[in-house]
Amino acid sequence: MRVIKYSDALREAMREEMAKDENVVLIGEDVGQGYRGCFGVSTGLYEEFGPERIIDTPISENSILGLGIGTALMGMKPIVEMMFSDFVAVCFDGVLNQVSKIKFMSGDQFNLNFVLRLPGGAGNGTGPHHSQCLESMIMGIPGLNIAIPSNAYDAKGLLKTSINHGNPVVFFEHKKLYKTEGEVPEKEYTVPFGKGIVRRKGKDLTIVAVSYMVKVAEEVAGELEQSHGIDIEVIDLRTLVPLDTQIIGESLKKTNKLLILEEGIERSGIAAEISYQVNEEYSDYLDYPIKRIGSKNSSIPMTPNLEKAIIPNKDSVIKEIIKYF
Amino acid sequence: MRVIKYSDALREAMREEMAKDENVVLIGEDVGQGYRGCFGVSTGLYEEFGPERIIDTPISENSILGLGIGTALMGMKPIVEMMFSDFVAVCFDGVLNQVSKIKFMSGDQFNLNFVLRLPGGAGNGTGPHHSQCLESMIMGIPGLNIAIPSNAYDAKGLLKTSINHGNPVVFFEHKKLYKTEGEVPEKEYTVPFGKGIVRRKGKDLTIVAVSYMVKVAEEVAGELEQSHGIDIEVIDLRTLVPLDTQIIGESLKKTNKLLILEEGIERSGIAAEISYQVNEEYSDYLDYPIKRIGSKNSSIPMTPNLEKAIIPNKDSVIKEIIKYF
Amino acid sequence: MKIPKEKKLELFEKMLLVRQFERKVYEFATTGVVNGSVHLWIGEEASAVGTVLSMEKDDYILPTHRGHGQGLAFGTEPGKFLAEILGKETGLCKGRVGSMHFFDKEHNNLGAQGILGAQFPIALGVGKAIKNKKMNSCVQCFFGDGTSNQGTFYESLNIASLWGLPIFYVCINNLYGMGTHYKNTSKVSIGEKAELFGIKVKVVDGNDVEDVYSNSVELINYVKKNSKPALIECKTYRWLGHSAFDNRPYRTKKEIDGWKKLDPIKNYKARLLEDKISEKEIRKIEDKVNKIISEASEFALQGDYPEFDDSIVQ
Amino acid sequence: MKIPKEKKLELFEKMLLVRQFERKVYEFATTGVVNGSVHLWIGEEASAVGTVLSMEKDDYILPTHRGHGQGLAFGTEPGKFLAEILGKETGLCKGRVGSMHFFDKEHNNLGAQGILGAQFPIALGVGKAIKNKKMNSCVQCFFGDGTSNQGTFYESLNIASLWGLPIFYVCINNLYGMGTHYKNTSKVSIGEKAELFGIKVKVVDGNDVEDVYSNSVELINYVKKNSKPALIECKTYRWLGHSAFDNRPYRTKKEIDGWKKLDPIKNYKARLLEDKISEKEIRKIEDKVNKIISEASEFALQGDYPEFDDSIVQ
Ligand SMILES: Cc1ncc(C[n+]2csc(CCOP(=O)(O)OP(=O)(O)O)c2C)c(N)n1
Ligand SMILES: Cc1ncc(C[n+]2csc(CCOP(=O)(O)OP(=O)(O)O)c2C)c(N)n1
Ligand SMILES: [Mg+2]
Ligand SMILES: [Mg+2]
Repeated sequence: MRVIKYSDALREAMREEMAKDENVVLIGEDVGQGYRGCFGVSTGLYEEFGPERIIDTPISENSILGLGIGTALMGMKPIVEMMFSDFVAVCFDGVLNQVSKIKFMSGDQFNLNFVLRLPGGAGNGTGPHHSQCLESMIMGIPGLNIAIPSNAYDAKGLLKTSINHGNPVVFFEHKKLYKTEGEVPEKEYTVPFGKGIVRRKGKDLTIVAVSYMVKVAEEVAGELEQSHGIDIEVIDLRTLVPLDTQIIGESLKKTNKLLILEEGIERSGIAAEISYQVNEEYSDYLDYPIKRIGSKNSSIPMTPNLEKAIIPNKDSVIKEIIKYF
Repeated sequence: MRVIKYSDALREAMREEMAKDENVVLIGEDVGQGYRGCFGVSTGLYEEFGPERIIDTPISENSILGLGIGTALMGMKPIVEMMFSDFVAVCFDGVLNQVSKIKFMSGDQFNLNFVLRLPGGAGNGTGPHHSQCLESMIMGIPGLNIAIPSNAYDAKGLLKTSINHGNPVVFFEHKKLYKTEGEVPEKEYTVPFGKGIVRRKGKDLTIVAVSYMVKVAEEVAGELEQSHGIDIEVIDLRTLVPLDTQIIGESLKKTNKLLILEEGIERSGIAAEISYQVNEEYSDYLDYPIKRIGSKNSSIPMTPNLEKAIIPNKDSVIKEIIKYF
Repeated sequence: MKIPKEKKLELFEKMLLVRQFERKVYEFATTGVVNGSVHLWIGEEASAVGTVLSMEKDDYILPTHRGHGQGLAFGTEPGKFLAEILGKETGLCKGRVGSMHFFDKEHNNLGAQGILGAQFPIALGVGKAIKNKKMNSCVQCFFGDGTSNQGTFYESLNIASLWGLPIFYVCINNLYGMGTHYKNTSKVSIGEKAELFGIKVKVVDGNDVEDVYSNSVELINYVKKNSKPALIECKTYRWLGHSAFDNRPYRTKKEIDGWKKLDPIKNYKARLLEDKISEKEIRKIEDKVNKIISEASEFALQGDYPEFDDSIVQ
Repeated sequence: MKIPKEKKLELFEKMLLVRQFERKVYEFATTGVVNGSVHLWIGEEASAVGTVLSMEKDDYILPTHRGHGQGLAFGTEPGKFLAEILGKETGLCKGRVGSMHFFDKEHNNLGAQGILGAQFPIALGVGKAIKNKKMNSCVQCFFGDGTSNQGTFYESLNIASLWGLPIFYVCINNLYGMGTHYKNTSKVSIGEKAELFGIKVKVVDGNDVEDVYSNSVELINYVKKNSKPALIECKTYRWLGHSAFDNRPYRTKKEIDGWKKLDPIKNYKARLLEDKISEKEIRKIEDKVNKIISEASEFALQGDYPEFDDSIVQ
């Protein structure tokens, strides 16, 4: 099958949906002319769809988000891009108090198609204001769905689903994934929400992860099989809301041990929530308390070895697994 | 002992610290002249300390928070008030990316005294934009401490500790608590961070709660003792960061059963995090999986019986306890 | 601008409707029938009615926390509206949200706002959609004097002006935001703020419904014809407290009484009578409005409170 | 304003320091010695140096994401600074945060900013503290042209003007915010935005260090004397990309070359020579700066990366 980059897959999803429906628009800073997308995701779309559809804005995040909400209220299908996910803090009211609540507040009169694309993640020395993984903050907001692809295939398929979802979707991308390549069919497909996927079969331990941490989990699994003969099952959740706990439960029936890996801050991170839900439904299958590994409770440093010390990586995860299980 | 209101206790804390140190200032909308505090917390302080210390601002939440950060950087001890906790979304960058990270970013050159007072909570039909409990969103931000008093004594003692903490504190108040009364000594005292307290001794079940939910837990305990002879221990955490897991562990040694009660949204709420930490440290003492009860994953309705259906109350908690344990 | 008689009567009727509706809400609020707080239009009716009646049906509105006036003037059914304020399932939004957050899709009402300033970015999106779809519409974006100090206001003005968006900004300047006088919040008038961005501005007597109306018509024509934003500042005054329960001492009795003399409804009634409109015609309108309100009130009171069902859990 | 010879030499030296420092950073960035992105001052040195040298030691600065120039000009040690950019424990902030987030308490630097517009609210607090403490200081709040479109800018101007806060807003207008020309982001100039609030504004040739300096001195005197904000807009241009790695095609070679002719350092050197300052004196400065940079570079390279210790976990 054809192999393309994660960033290209995202662009294809946008392009295909834009070609189908002129209500689909992309809104953000430097998404069109000029810089052509900070990470090159939207390169070429301006030339194809013009300034009315690929909307370059001033540096005004509140207005960017509001442009999304207002066009969505008018029946359009906006894709809103924050240049870095960290900047969503600047327009957080739009997320927490507006777009998430409109369906509820309007008594279901309005069902919005609305996608907020948030490039997150650390690992390239981008430091405290350009590295955060804010999934758990969004996960606690009723009314928002969360897609978080770990590879090119899901990136395209989930984004297409998101654009036509009918309810707001926060779409987390990862800067370290943009250049990773994966198989992506030429023909139309979508990826459904709420369906995790087993990336690697195993029987000794289940690792649940999303986004870049799926890669880390796979590396860990490969190495621990070699070095210690531990056979790890890796589950990629793909969406956090809705959350596929069933796939975790099924896996636990075999492995009876669960590690949740996340790049976000551990305290009140996504692992805490996943862990609660799994404990509630599947505690009978657990031989040990669920273990989480996430970023230590710190701002994200720019300097390489602190960055590495704070954020989980293959080696630190292996160390913990050996210690813990 | 003297009995005063929760709101009066907060005012006393501010007044005493302001009298001691002219670096202490209060910043917010209508905190001084005119409205004199939306919930009357700051009534009279303007007359006592004048406009330079009780700082009425325009409706500009970003500037309000920034006034706090800037004065703190200059060695002052600002108390910043959002009129309703929900409005913190408007200036969330200041919380997520600025004040929480300054100690880290500056390489410990700056240690800020900074208190952000957030009146939260539902129950009076204030609806989706004036009712939220956003504790868990703050709990996931490294660098912030969280105080969340359930009564007048703690309100005063914790606020005094917060003002001089040396690191930023987000201070959650509850609108339904302002008029509740409690014993507050006349003489100087403070309440330390990281120390929960047993509000009611019991041996059958531990309920952990904060803020208004402590009252609900106490009512539940009283009623279940009468009706079912269940003897419930109620723990009030008082601060969420730092979190006193030890007091929970001690209690579990007796009760072996834990219910965490929160007013915030269940999904990714504070119970998820507390639950993870307790499972990690004290799973051996747990006979059942930890149970949480929080607000259902919905915006907060204004209409009374939906509000009641969404937010935990004595009756709904009792029903769950009987079903579950 | 010459206003035809029919329109004059409509202006009068709608003002009266707002007044009586708000009186009813006040009654409900002060007798515990309403859960939550309400922000009323009494004294400011001309500003709601004059601006909203200048619009066509296919225009849009974004009301504020003080939003009953705009909604009623734009056609929202008083019964459903009152039912919403009472939190009844027969309400506009199934009774979920009450006074401060009502939406009415049928009447192009894109949602009242509990967060001051959040309407400004949303208005940009509405304007942009209108422009992209090449509709001959505009959106009225309401806000109070105090709210003009939010950063989002300027951002919105900047972008609306830059892109030529059909947004009609409507400032209801009632001098105060809660207990704070506008002069203690800014040295610059609201009109000046908009003019900076090359936006056409009119400042009108917000208690004179014809002044508000005719200037609004002119500005809306300008907005639609040129695809450019405009702003109207209506100078008026709320007679009651900020919400129904505010008895704070930030305004003098003298000030309040002075403004009450400028009663937009009483004065307009006198003018209509001078204008050779008969007592009888007026009385007919008054009766009609009273009937609407009493029917609305009955409808609202009769409705049930919504039952909880899982569909709101997301 | 007559600038004494010593000050002229200082202006020249600091500009050269910034230039050479940035060249070194560029070298480190393009050879993989720096982790993360860096935003450089090359071409814009006069704007940093002219504004910052107008301050006293007990004034304060709030630099931006493009912040090396301000820091250096205000006295931050080049060695510690470079070490920070390289992420070394010998750096200003223990190497934690690098180029975009440096603080230097000793030199009243209250923190560079990764979030565009976040400096404006913070500046209010600094100004308010100066005022409350009755200090004879001010704070320079830096920002770029693109950042002037954040709502926080206007909020800050409004409050600074309303309360009379000693804030000196410094706009480095290099025409672009990343790939977007200012004219595509606003119809209003930055100076006009501030003037709306009654703030005193000067627009200067940001490549002419004496123009920047003398106007800054005048404005700072005004700020301190009157306890009022002021704003300077320095018109300049960055020679390199937005960050060290930007080779996007949003600017023409012609445009870039045109601006390179306006090299603030080369031109100032020529002017100094005309001004009867000897080649030898200039060379002495050049040597001094080169020495500073090579020592700084050595210091930075020699430092160790910080070891992780639990104290940063909060
Ligand atoms: C972001 C935000 N800040 C503060 C409030 C609290 N609040 C509600 S109405 C109000 C005053 C608004 O004044 P103005 O804009 O003049 O409108 P008015 O009430 O006078 O109609 C305030 C401060 C809010 N709802 N949202
Ligand atoms: C809130 C926020 N939005 C966007 C960015 C990404 N960003 C960094 S620098 C920049 C351009 C800034 O332009 P300007 O203010 O003119 O400063 P310059 O880089 O030209 O010095 C952008 C968009 C950011 N860091 N923060
Ligand atoms: Mg007002
Ligand atoms: Mg620029």
